Amino acid sequence: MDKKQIKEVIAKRVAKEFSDGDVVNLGIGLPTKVANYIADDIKVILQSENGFIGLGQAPEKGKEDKDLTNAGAQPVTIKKGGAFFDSAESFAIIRGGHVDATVLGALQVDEDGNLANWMIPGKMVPGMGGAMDLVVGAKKVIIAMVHTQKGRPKILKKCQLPLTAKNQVDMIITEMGVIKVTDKGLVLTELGPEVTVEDVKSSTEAELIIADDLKKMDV
Amino acid sequence: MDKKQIKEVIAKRVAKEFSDGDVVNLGIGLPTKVANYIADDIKVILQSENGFIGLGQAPEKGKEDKDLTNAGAQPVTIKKGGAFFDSAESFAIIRGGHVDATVLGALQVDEDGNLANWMIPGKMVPGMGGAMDLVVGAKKVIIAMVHTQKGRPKILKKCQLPLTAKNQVDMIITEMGVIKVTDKGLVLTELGPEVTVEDVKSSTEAELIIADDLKKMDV
Amino acid sequence: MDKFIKLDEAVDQIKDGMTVMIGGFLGCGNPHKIIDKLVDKGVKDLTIIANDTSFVDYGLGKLVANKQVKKVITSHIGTNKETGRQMNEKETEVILVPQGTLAEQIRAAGAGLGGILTPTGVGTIVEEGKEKIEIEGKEYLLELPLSADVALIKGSKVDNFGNVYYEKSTRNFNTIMATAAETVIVEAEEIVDEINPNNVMTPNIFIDYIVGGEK
Amino acid sequence: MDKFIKLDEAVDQIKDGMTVMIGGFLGCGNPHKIIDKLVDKGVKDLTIIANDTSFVDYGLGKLVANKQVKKVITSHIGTNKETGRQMNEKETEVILVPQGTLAEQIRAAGAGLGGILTPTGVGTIVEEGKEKIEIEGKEYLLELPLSADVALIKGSKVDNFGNVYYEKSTRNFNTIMATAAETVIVEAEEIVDEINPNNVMTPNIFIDYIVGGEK
Repeated sequence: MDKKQIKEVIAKRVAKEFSDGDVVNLGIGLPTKVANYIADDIKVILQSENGFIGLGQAPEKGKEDKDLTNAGAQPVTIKKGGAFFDSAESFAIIRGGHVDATVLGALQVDEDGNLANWMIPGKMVPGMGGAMDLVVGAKKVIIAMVHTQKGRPKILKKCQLPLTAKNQVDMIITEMGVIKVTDKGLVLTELGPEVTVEDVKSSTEAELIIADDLKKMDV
Repeated sequence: MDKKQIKEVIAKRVAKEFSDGDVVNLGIGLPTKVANYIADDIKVILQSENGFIGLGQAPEKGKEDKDLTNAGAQPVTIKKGGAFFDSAESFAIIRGGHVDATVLGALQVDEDGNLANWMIPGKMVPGMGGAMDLVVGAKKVIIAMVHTQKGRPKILKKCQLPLTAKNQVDMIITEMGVIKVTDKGLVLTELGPEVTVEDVKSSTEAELIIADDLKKMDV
Repeated sequence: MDKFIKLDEAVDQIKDGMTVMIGGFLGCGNPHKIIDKLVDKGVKDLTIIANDTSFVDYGLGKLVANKQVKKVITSHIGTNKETGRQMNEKETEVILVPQGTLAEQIRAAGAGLGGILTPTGVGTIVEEGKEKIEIEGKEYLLELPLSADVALIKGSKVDNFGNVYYEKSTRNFNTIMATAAETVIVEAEEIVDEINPNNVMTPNIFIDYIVGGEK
Repeated sequence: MDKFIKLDEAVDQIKDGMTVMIGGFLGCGNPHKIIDKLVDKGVKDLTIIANDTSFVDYGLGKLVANKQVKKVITSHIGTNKETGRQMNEKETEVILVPQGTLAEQIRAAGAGLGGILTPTGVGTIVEEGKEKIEIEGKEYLLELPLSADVALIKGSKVDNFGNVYYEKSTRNFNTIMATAAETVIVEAEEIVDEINPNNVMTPNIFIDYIVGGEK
């Protein structure tokens, strides 16, 4: 798979985690692509942390509205039934547990469900934006990312970079598989296309428990 | 003066404390009457703690709106330029210091500016409603009350009833005079109609400092 | 996801012993139909969280009068003599909370806050049993979040998605209560096709069930 | 009380060294005209409180690019490389705050709260120097109120009384900032006679000055 295919595979699999009526916040980048794969027979409400629910697709060219952007400053639309609010309410929704799932990328994630995705000291310090609140507040935290960074594992025994949040990640979805964060450790529950369990293990620094009923990733 | 006249005198004097543009919350009972005496050349915005600014007069008979009441459940109107909000915002306005003055009655008030106006243990326990927030949050707390209760002083050395708030009262306006709460104690700055300084002193348990420039109450 | 249910079904959500928030201010903005049906059904031992207990014969105060309430957390009971009587005779437990504190406690629960610091109540009996924290020389009480099993709210207009709009002074506690309960039921005065997204006061994600709207 | 002032007069309220809140989210809902005038005037040593520093050439980020900012309290600087450069070279102090915490800190200042307890940031560098309080076995950070000398906000519609209405996603931090500063100036996109009192998003009592509205 090339990089583009990898991202599509991940996005496709993430989309299967949602149920009808779920309120979901998608991070910028790869997570945003998940919206394209949500099944037609369920209704998922996308929350945009800059202040609305009912986040829709990009507008047609020429129909952009300067007053309607997503959290990445891109022009977007709002779906019928959506609602706008201010930042205090937006984060009351997020922190208060009213978001069923959030999908975010990661620099590093570890065996304890710790997540580092907001800074590389001395190098990249964009700020945490809404990520820290999302990871603490959402009922389910899904990390959607390419399994390794230039061949180096990102799923570690212990995160080395400054954390975004402690013990909050519920599952990790990469092109190599689906990994659940449990009390016993990381459990590989689904195996990605074109890889073996050994491939996943060798690309993962953390200890991996292989689920008894390991399945093929459904993408 | 009869009881009705006494209340009118107090209300009239309280109204003089406001400046153009002031946001004011008037308690139930005597304080409500203050609205009738606000000078025509200033604009005072009345806040209603159940959720709006721009509190207007009672509607004409037959024009009552079940959806528009004041904090005493009486039908009221809203003035042009008013705005509705919820209870969290209403008390953000009150607690946050955005109300310039509040006018409330008292059971007891003392030399330290302590106020008791919400309960008589075992006898009358209606609840504090919004009073505790108003007294703590408003920039200026004006107590408007008849000077004594059945001949017994209500302005005491120390409140005996459970407090509404500590050290928050700024001034006391009764039919006998205007009393300011200062670091040095209670200062009588204006003398009510038909009374002498000795009359006020004998109706007041607290120590009264008589202002050098004691004036006649302007009502 | 169809959120529309019948009044009966709405009331069936409320079981004996539950904690129930009820929006409104002295009856204004109370979900009157749901309250009346609750009185009919006689659900009991309720803990009610509400601004006030309205009146003996108007609004949620009927639940008190009908002895369905075990405990009330509220800022004011002065307009309902029955609440006072039950409190004095220890039939009903009454916890009195300053109105602004009550609003913030409910909001805190909905917003995922562990608590808030308020100057309200410092130096009064309200501070009893509470942690006092000094910030820059000023004392504050640490007030904890307040949540419920069910919130019963009243919307002037509710759209097909469950977005809610409140007319005039009916908004009061309805908005914040909608954020702080496991199950939220809105009694709609009117059902509309859609509310302008700018003007939605309670976003549909907070609403589980809608009753009413018979035109 | 006429609240209408000219753009020049508005900018005159802002002096060197002041703390200024600016509403908006990556430029959306920024008071662009006031910002541009501030850049022209060159007021300096500002402490800016804002969700982000937008872009080098769009929104409040221009103030950073023009080196008028001494300190920024914000949740995100990633879209403005100049902020990052100034931070790395210690020209500008940057305090990074989680977005929801920033919103609550501003709201707390406006609402007279001494602080709020949030779970956000526990176990991260955000907790450094902050008090941790455990409530029912869960840890929270005590976050303190954040206020400013001046708040510059942007309203889509402002009425003659100073009531403000925001279109779509421009609302963001504008509402809460309007409550948390000594002086609040709204840049109006459009002046209207009156906004329906139900739909007012920032009540006029928070607004000191209105600029703009040229149709």
